[in-house]
Amino acid sequence: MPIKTNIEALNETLAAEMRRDARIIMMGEDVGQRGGVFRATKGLFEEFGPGRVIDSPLAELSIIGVGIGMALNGLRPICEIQFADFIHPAFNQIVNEAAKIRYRSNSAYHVPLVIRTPYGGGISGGLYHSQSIEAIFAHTPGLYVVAPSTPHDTKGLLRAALRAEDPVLFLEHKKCYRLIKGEVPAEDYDVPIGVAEVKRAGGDLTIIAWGLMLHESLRAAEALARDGISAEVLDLRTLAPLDREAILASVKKTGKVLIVHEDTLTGGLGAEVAAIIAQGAFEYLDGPITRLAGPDVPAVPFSHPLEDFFMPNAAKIVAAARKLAAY
Amino acid sequence: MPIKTNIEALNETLAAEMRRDARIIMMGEDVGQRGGVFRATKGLFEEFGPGRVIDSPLAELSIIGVGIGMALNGLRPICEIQFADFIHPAFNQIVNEAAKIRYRSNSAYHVPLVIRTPYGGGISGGLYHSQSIEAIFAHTPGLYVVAPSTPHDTKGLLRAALRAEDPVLFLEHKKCYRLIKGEVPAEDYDVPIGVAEVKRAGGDLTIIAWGLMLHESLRAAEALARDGISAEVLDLRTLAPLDREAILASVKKTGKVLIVHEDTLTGGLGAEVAAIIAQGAFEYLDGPITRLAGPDVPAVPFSHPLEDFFMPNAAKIVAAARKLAAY
Amino acid sequence: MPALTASQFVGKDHSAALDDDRVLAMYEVMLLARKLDERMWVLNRQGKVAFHISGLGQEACQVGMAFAMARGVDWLHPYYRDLSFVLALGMTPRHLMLQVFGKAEDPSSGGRQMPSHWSYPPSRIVTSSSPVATQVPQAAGIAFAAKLRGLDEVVVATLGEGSTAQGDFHEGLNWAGIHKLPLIVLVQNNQYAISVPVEKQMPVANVADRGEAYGMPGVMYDGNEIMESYNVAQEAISRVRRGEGPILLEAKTYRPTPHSSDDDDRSYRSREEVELWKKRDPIMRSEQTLRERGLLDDALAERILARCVNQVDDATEYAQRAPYPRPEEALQPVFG
Amino acid sequence: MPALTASQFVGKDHSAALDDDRVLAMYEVMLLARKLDERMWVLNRQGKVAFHISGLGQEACQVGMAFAMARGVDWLHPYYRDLSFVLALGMTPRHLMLQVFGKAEDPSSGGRQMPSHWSYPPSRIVTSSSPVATQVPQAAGIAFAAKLRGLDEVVVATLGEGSTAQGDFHEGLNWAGIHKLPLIVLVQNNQYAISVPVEKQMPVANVADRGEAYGMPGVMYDGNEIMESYNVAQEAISRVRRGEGPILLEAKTYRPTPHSSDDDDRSYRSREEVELWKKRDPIMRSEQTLRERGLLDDALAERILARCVNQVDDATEYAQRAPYPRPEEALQPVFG
Ligand SMILES: Cc1ncc(C[n+]2csc(CCOP(=O)(O)OP(=O)(O)O)c2C)c(N)n1
Ligand SMILES: Cc1ncc(C[n+]2csc(CCOP(=O)(O)OP(=O)(O)O)c2C)c(N)n1
Ligand SMILES: [Mg+2]
Ligand SMILES: [Mg+2]
Repeated sequence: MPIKTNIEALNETLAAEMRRDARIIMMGEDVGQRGGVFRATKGLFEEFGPGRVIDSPLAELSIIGVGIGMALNGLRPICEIQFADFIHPAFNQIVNEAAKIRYRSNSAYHVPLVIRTPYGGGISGGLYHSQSIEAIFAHTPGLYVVAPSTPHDTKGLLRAALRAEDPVLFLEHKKCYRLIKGEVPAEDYDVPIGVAEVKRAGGDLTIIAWGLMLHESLRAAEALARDGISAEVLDLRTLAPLDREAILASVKKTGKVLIVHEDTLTGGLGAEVAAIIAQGAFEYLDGPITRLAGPDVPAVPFSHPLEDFFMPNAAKIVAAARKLAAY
Repeated sequence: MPIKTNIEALNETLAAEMRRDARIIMMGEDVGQRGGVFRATKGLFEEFGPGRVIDSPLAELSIIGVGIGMALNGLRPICEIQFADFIHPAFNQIVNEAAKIRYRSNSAYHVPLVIRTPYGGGISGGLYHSQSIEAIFAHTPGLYVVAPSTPHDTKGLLRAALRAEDPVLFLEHKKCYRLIKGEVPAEDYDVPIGVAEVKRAGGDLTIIAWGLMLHESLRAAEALARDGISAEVLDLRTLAPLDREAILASVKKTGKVLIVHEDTLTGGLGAEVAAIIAQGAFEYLDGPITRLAGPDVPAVPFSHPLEDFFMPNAAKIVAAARKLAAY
Repeated sequence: MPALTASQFVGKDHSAALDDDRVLAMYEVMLLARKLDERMWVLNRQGKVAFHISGLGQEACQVGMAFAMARGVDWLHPYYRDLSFVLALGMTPRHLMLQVFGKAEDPSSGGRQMPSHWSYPPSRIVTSSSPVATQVPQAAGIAFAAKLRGLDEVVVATLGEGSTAQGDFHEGLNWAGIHKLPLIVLVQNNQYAISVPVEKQMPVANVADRGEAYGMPGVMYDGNEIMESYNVAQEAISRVRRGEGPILLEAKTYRPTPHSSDDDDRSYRSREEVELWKKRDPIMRSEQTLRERGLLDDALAERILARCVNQVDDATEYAQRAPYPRPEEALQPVFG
Repeated sequence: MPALTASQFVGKDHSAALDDDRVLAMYEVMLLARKLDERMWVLNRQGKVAFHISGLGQEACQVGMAFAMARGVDWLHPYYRDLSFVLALGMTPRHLMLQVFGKAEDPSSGGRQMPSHWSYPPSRIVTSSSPVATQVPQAAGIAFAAKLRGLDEVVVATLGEGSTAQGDFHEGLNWAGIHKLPLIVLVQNNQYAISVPVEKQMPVANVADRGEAYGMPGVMYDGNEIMESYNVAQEAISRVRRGEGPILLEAKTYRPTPHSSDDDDRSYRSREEVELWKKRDPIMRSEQTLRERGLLDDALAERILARCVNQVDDATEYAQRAPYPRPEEALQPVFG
């Protein structure tokens, strides 16, 4: 099977899907001639032209608002928000509009819209080019939130997102774009929205993660294995709706759980995962539900020592897991 | 002591504080001549004039943006967002700007700004006049979030908010405005930000709530007492930062906890409370951490049967508490 | 290019081409809206419905536009005062009353939305929300899709003048201008945003003065005059349909009622002002014109009124009797 | 009232009143900025600093404005290309280099922010963020506070032309117009928003065409010409200081470098275009003027250059050696 990076899988799937379905429109800042600031849309403008690949004005609110309108009138827009940190001006259009249109119209209207955006830290991006935004949007019923971590899942989840009949926030960890490589089957396949995956099986404790932290967790699991600690690593992949069954099944098996995310701790998505476990697997727990996350500061700082301090990583995961395993 | 409603306590404290500190400016839609659509700012325009009570254009983004600027230049603005549901256009100015200015400038600048807004359901307000917004803002380090439920706490927390050196989101449950009455000391006092309060002591289980649900929980506790179940009711009052000590102390005492909020379940603030307990009071738990919340639908529907179905209330709390007590 | 007046913009009298039936139909739908609106106020005052927000007084600019549109082809992304507009496009008094009472059969939302939040696909009326001005970029997107798909569709978005202060207005018009989209943005300037008068909302005399900033004509006209409203609408629709790009319209009008059933307008405007505007009532003026033209006499006026009142009675009764949604309906639809 | 040209707006030659030292100081700070900017590019290409975003080519409009402001009294709410602007207002090359290297002593943020995100209270330079245009309503608020408090302060906010598409721009200007605030919004139109050319950003020829929509003058001028920039700035500051209300300025300029160190501009514009604009380089033109006026000869030019290079060397060395923040510094400050 061919080996690709996350961004190659993304770019190729975008092109393939646009070939398949003429209703798919790609729009956003610099997605056209420039092919995107991360080159995720490279070649699309040349292949599909300015009627399908649209360089938007610098205005996120209306990138989403216009996208909603397009979706209401028969198209399937993909809106790129250049950095997740800049999605906030569009918050109202996403949360009050896109996510509520089906419900408020009793399904007379609905919004098949995919919002793609690079997120996450570890790339010297400072406060406004490092944010993790999943928690606020995973708290928005009516919106799907997915966050593939591997090239395989990128392809499969993007295909699923483009077949969904409701808005999908498609989160791409920007540090993983080129860092992560993996096999991508040439044939068509979907990774269904709402289904987590055990990326490494284990028996002593469960580590739950997604995005860059999935890969740090896998590295940590390697190290733990050398110590004789067998960690299961569960990749959530879809962040809304959460795969409760997969979460509970793994924790019921291991009895201990470490939830890892780079978003700040308080009110992060890890809280919901913890709450699900605390209610649904109470009798199976052999230790406190543990979270490892970014500290409660306004955002990821720029300077290396500060950023490193902020970011969870394999070493910190190993330390937390050891402590939990010893409980 | 005089008995007042929540909105009387609010209105009188606003006036008293504006008399005390000439830097306080009240601004927002219809806050001037009209005295606010809920009459929370009644009489302020007459007393303080158009230089201190400012009818804004209909534009939330800039109500906050302009407020930030005022705060940077020596004033202490109170920005009213007419309904919490309409705060979303200002999300970027609140989350990326107000909450991050101290951190990003290493304290060279800071933003003493109070954002007041009526929130919550149960008043036939439908999707856009019923929202609970605390979870998304309690996930914003750099922002205080308070939600007083009684006239006493309204006065004390508003005074504390107006003395804080950083932005405060001041949440007022609109159904409680006139429904809730209570004693308000005439003398000056602050209710410190960050401190929860046991509003009713009990031994069998802890109910954690705020806003309208605090009052429903107190009613439920009455009913439970008649069944011989002694419920402790903890009023969080401040939603960011959470009073971890108070939460853990109560749960360690009772061993069982029911968290109640009207915001939708998944990713609601109850998740964080549950996670804190699951990690910090693991060994004290005698039953699953239980949450009772609004269902995961896009918003509160309008029609009575639908709204009633959505809203948690005393009867639903009693049912959940009975089940938990019997565990 | 400052704001254009109606006569500068229109050039010819489109209304002359309307046959008498259409002219009378315009009158009748305005009157129907008025009677329905008044009934809703009464029901609210009787405590039978929770809330009412009125389109009373703004009928002419709405009906004028509706009659210039191709029903089922052109789109309306409405706002909460468009009661006459949605009736003129094909919603029925029953439809509207069902929402007012929050009944299961409400076609707009199945009882989920507050009154005056319409949605009706057969008439291409797009589901509306409460946060103001969000419809402007959405309407631009609908128009953009029509253009990209090569469809002959015009999109009309309406909003109040106060709502033009929102970033959504700016951004939506900017897209429309850049891509020359088939979009008409109709601002109904009733001179207040709840209690806030125009001069505290914007530093320009007319909303239409802002058209130029988006490379489009800005046209202001008497929104309480049905024929002027129709002429401007017809001209705008024709131009937009010809592909000449978007247009910003400003109908000067007034809201004689309080903002909503929760408002008390005595605190922010004088009774004299309100009385003055009642003399410019669009339905009164329309009736007068029809009588002058010999299209309407007392007998016909009475028959029309009776038809309207009948429909209002029927709708009220029907909606009152209709079943509420089952409580568990609250749980859906979330995803399709 | 369409956009005004510099000569329509200014009326008189304010620069004639500048003494020679000030004129030379303007030149020197532009050159210093240029040398510093070039060094930052080099450091980035050498892999020594993570990121650079340049103000290169936009020096004149920035320095012209800075010299018209009352330092420490008037406010600047800057954007990331204002390297010359913040230098001219009193930040030092060391200050800027410290941020580029993310060092603890960085006065803007203590190493928390990316390069070109300045903050410096002694010069009333307000902390800047990355989301574009948020500074516009904030600057209106600073100006509003000044007005309410009766302080004689003018506020300048800068941004790129692409950023005027944001709702923040519209809303901020609307407030400024309504309340006649002492605000100047200086749009540096360098003709691209990253790769997106002006005609895909807005449907009007000039940003300044939009002033009218906010009841304020919109003025466009050659932002690569230091004296024209100063004249327009001086006129604008004087008017605003006199209480005549806000002004929208559009400096026509160009960015000869890629958008940032992460960009490659070859994909979206021709080398010919870039070369053409290099002939209009503001520093080259300024030097020429000074030589024509007899204020500058080879010897002085060399001395000035040496001073600039010295400062750049010193700042680079100082910042490179300066300590990083301690890791735990990441935890604060959250609340005061
Ligand atoms: C974003 C948002 N903020 C506030 C409100 C509350 N609100 C409802 S209508 C209204 C005034 C609207 O004024 P205008 O746009 O002039 O329309 P009109 O009601 O006068 O027709 C306000 C402030 C809202 N619906 N949406
Ligand atoms: C809200 C927001 N969206 C996107 C970006 C990413 N971005 C940074 S600069 C830029 C282009 C800015 O263009 P312009 O306003 O013309 O300023 P210039 O860089 O040309 O000086 C973009 C899209 C951002 N910083 N903020
Ligand atoms: Mg109005
Ligand atoms: Mg630019």
